[in-house]
Amino acid sequence: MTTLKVDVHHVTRVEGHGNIVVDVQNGVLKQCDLQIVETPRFFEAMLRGRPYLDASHLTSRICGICAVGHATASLRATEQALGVTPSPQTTLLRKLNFHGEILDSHILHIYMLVAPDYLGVGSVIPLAQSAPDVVLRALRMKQLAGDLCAAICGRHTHPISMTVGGFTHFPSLETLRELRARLVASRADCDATIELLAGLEFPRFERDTEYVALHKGEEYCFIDGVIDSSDGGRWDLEDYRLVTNETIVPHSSAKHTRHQRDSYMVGALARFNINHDKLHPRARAAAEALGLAPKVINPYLIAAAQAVEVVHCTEDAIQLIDQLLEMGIRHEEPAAPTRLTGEGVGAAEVPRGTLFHHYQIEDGAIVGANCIIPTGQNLANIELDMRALVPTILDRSQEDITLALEMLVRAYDPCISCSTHMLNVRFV
Amino acid sequence: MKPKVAFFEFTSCEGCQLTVLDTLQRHPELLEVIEIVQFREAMSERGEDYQIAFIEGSCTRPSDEAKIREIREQAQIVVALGACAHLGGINAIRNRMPLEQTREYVYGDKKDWFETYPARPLSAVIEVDAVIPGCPIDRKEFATAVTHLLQGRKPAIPDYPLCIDCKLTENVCMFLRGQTCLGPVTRAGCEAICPAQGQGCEGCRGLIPSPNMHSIKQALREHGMTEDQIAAKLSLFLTYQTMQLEGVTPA
Amino acid sequence: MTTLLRETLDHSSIYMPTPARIVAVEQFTELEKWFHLELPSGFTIAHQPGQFVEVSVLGIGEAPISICSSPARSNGAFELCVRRVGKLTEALHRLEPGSMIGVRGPFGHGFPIDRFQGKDIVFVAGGLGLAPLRSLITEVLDERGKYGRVALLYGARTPKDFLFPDDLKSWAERGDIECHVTVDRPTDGWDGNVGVITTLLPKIDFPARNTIATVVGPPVMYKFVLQDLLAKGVAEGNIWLSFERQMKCGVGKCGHCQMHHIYTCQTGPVLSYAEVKDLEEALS
Amino acid sequence: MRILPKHLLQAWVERLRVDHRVVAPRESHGQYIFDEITSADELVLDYHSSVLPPKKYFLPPREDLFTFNAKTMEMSPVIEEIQPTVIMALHTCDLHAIQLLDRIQGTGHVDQHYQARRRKTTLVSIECMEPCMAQAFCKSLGTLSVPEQFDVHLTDLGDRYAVDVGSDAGEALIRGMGFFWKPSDADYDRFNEVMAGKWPNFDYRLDCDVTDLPNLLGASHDSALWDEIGERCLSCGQCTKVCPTCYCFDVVDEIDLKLEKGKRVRVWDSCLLEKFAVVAGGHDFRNSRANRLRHRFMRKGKYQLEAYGLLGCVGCGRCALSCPAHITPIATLNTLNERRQASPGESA
Ligand SMILES: Cc1cc2nc3c(=O)[nH]c(=O)nc-3n(C[C@H](O)[C@H](O)[C@H](O)COP(=O)(O)OP(=O)(O)OC[C@H]3O[C@@H](n4cnc5c(N)ncnc54)[C@H](O)[C@@H]3O)c2cc1C
Ligand code: SF4
Ligand code: SF4
Ligand code: SF4
Repeated sequence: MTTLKVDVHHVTRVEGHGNIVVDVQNGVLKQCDLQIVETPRFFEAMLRGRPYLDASHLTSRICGICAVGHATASLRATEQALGVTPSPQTTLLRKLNFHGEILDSHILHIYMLVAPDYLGVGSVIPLAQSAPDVVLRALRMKQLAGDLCAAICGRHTHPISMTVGGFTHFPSLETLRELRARLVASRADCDATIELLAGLEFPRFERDTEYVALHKGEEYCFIDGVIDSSDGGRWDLEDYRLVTNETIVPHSSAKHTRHQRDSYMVGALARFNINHDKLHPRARAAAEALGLAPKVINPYLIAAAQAVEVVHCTEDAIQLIDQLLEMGIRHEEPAAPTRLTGEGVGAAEVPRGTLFHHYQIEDGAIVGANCIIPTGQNLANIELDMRALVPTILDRSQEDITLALEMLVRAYDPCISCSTHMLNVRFV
Repeated sequence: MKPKVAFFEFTSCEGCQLTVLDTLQRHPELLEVIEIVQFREAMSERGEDYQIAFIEGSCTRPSDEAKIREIREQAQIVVALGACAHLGGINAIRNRMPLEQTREYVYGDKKDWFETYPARPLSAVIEVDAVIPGCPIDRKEFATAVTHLLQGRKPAIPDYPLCIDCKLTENVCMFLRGQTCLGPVTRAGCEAICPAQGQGCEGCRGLIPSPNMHSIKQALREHGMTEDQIAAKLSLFLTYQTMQLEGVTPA
Repeated sequence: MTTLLRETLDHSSIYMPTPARIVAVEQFTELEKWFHLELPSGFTIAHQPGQFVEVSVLGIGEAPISICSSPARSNGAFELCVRRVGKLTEALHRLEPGSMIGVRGPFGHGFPIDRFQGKDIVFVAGGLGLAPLRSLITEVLDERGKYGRVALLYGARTPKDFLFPDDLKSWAERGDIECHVTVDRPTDGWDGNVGVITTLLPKIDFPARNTIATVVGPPVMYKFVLQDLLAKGVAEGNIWLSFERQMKCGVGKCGHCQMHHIYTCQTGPVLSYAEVKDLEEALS
Repeated sequence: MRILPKHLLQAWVERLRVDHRVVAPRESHGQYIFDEITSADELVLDYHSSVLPPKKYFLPPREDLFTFNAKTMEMSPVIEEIQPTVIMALHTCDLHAIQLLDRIQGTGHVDQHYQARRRKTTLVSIECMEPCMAQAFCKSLGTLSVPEQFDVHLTDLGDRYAVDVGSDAGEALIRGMGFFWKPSDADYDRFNEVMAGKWPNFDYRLDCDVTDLPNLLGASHDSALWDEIGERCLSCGQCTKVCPTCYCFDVVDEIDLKLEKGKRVRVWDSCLLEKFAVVAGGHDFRNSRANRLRHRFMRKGKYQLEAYGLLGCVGCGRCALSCPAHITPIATLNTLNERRQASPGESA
């Protein structure tokens, strides 16, 4: 009977600090945890008493990778609380900006964090020598994504000109035209990305779970909408707690969530499973090329779903720019609050899944805040995946098992420093 | 011989390390001139033999001090990367609030489950040789800092106020736009990206060596800010520094 | 032979240096090194004692450094004595013979040596101040007959800090120049003078009205030396001082060296006390 | 003098754009910025002062001086060959400032970088009819009309401009263009009427005569006022950046990561900044905000006059507008004057 101990102290190529601890004694799985050992950050305490205009600037610092996502969800929460209706131009610019972040984060994840595993190297650095064209492509795509964000909000980490009700700076039409041309040109890079992923051999591991994502009419939703579940049912954003049901587990400084089953998944694969029919036709074709059809239940394929979103966001960004070019850019003042006291929830599909910000504001100062982060929602699901995976691979070497587990954790693209920003922490 | 370089992070959002990765977009030759032996966010390889350590993040718990000292022992040069490491960053906002109250507010009856203490910059724990300021750091400044290290000197950063950068880029001053800005007391070097984007400087690069605090407060007051708003503005990134200037220790 | 300055002008940028080769380096003290430099063939430095060049290490920066060799002996080669204090001087100290640096100049006005003929001369040097003065001293000693009595008063921090030790020895041996040295802090085995440089002044006894005094040293030194020289009766117009100011261009454009309406790099660095005594900030 | 009917202004500028880069003030957040125009209808002649003065076209905020290869010691100067340029709508104060800059950059060692741009640039100035902003004090400093050197100067006569030409370069913008008429007697009458009418619109704001400024400043070296305003000054340096006559610079080297190719760059500096006058060993000749401010005022009202024969201030008021601590030349000089009168002979 197998006895096995896995102890990966700080999983690499993920954002933040987490450990994998597995203990199998005589074929019995005693322990199989993803421990989150990030330091607590107290964001909600730090927000307390600050002017509402600070919230998006402060919370974008929860995470360097999904800073635009945090800022967007934060602004939406504030706007709901203070009765602000942003202009159509603001909505378009925010969507475009958001695509920049999705592209940036997905490229980073696919090429720099995941691909090395499949190409048998420890990081993108040796890859730069063995496959320079792949790395240069990744850098080129990332640069475009970053430039897109920079044109709209100043920089990707941490956005500057996004504010409650609108923007404090606007891209010129000329900049938009340049970006459009570069996006069109990057279709070739998108195709190459799909080709790269089509050539990878993803581990065959399937576990059906509940998939949760935002849903909004006919669009492949990234901002606002309602909460949708693959197990059925829709919830308004204000009722997010009915979905997230946070619980405390002793081995993690991040809370776990559960909805209709023991766990659920958010992120690119969940979005794909729920909103597949709203993808841009080119993205749908890409999914087909990758052999993806809803519902996909292999978590290792999150990277593939991300690649599909790369195609979608590139195409949608081109369309959004066309709309903006047609409307012309107005240098408008941000829409003003209609009240200074209120409560609101904002939500967005950031690269790793659904993000909720919930604020209470009194006389322009924040008095209460809650943020629920995608990685926090995925943690329980990752652990259940791990627990399902380990028994099926006990015949392999310890190294292989460790790698399979690390790859599984990495597949979720966990953003650990986000997930612990304020939750109950215990150190094992 | 390429210098061996390692990256570490403590309490932070990892945005500065991400910016380091982004630097590669314009400077792929970076990989030719330094050898990165450790960078957990981006690589699995791990070498303990390094001469230059870039450390991101604040120290927010006593148990991190040992690791930070260990890095200091090994590295010939330690560079604080970004506002958290340089200033305590936003992590220090809570330093003005009673620690127990903060813990309780966030963790309720589980407040003793974890370890924490007032956030501090690296320089409060070890001697730091150089700083790359900013939240996040500026890519160009990072590349320049590496150039200086390769030249065998400590990275030089501006010690004059942001207004200089701001006027070199010909921004219309936020004060003249009816808004407020910490530019006159904040270290330059970011090309005044926030004023250029229509937002007053928030002070993420830290105070200049001799800031005129009473005069900046007066300017903020004249532009309609209440004392609370002024305190909020000066505490986003500058809590640790202003508390030091005032000689106040965290509660 | 072409002078460097002429050539600098022909470069079509007054800010672009001419390459020069380090042919020899000698370590004087822990902080100071002596550099022998050679210009490309056909060039001469053609300077006056007291003038300086802007020295570049490309990629690091530039700094003004006095030429410490005498004009007559310089020709296409010249010498600098450099204290390691910051980025440029540190980089310079790392360079080996054979390395190339950039030079521009010579700039400014040096000592008006023509006016010194027939006079008694007192050289007062504090620390690194001996570097520019050495150019003048060598020049004067080479034409020793043209001058009256000549004396050197030189102060260093400790006996280990004396610059140009070989010169000091040969000057002391010559007998036609009085040499007095002092240190701020003695070390074991030092049996010479101890104390600030002004303690050396009483040791010389020249008729004040025929005396030229040339003073170069750190800013703090000037006030006290001046007091004593004036008290002795040396004429204001006969006291020559070299001024150190931050300089970024050497050609009167960058504004850093301005004291009152004077651009030190152009009108100076050597100015008489008579010229500067009413300029606020000159001696503060 | 010639006459340009207003409706032909755009046609003239469009014609100039054929073989010139045309620069003019452009609105930005309630202020103005000199920028290239891409069509004559963007032209604004009626503006209050600009954020940065037109000096940026001759002495850019950042400028490459030469490029080099540190390994091979190859160097080549960067002398920017700019397109022939016309700067439109300069106020006369800015014209006076350029005259001072010309003198400084052309004295002694000639700055070829400045010259190369300056030579290719023709200035079209405009007569101010009203103070452009409350902070301006051009009348007190004698800069309310064109200096000796100018190229083309426009005076608004209502439906037409009176056009004066002061140089060959200016003449080249006018001759053979066909937009300009010969003035009639009525034009001359109107011109005289306009010119006489404008003066009362401006106040003398300086309490002493401009020629007395060097004396006033000379007598005020030890005034307590410097410490008083030094307490308020933030040392932010904005006043020097926006000043049309400030030109101090710093020089820095930039080099690539391979430590091979690089360039030497000059960047505007400021005498208000700490470290501006620090020398080796750490001695700082101006070690407080108070004495750095004093130096700035001395330069403006005394030193530059003594060195170059022209005052270092042209009364544009930009520094007064930008100063977050409201330190203004007029208030400073008038206070010094008051204190001098209150205690003549003594240090104020
Ligand atoms: C006319 C003239 C002649 C000279 N002749 C000689 C000579 O013969 N030999 C010689 O060794 N030197 C000479 N010097 C001095 C020399 O120019 C300076 O030491 C040199 O500029 C230092 O350059 P650096 O790049 O090495 O130092 P930097 O890095 O510029 O720093 C030099 C020193 O200046 C101070 N300093 C500069 N900037 C700052 C700052 N931002 N903050 C705090 N302190 C600062 C510090 O004390 C520092 O140690 C002369 C200077 C002048 C003006
Ligand atoms: S916007 Fe801020 S940084 Fe810029 S000049 Fe004004 S105060 Fe200074
Ligand atoms: S000192 Fe002030 S008023 Fe005078 S020219 Fe300069 S900016 Fe204008
Ligand atoms: S603008 Fe005002 S505060 Fe800033 S340096 Fe000038 S005088 Fe001082």
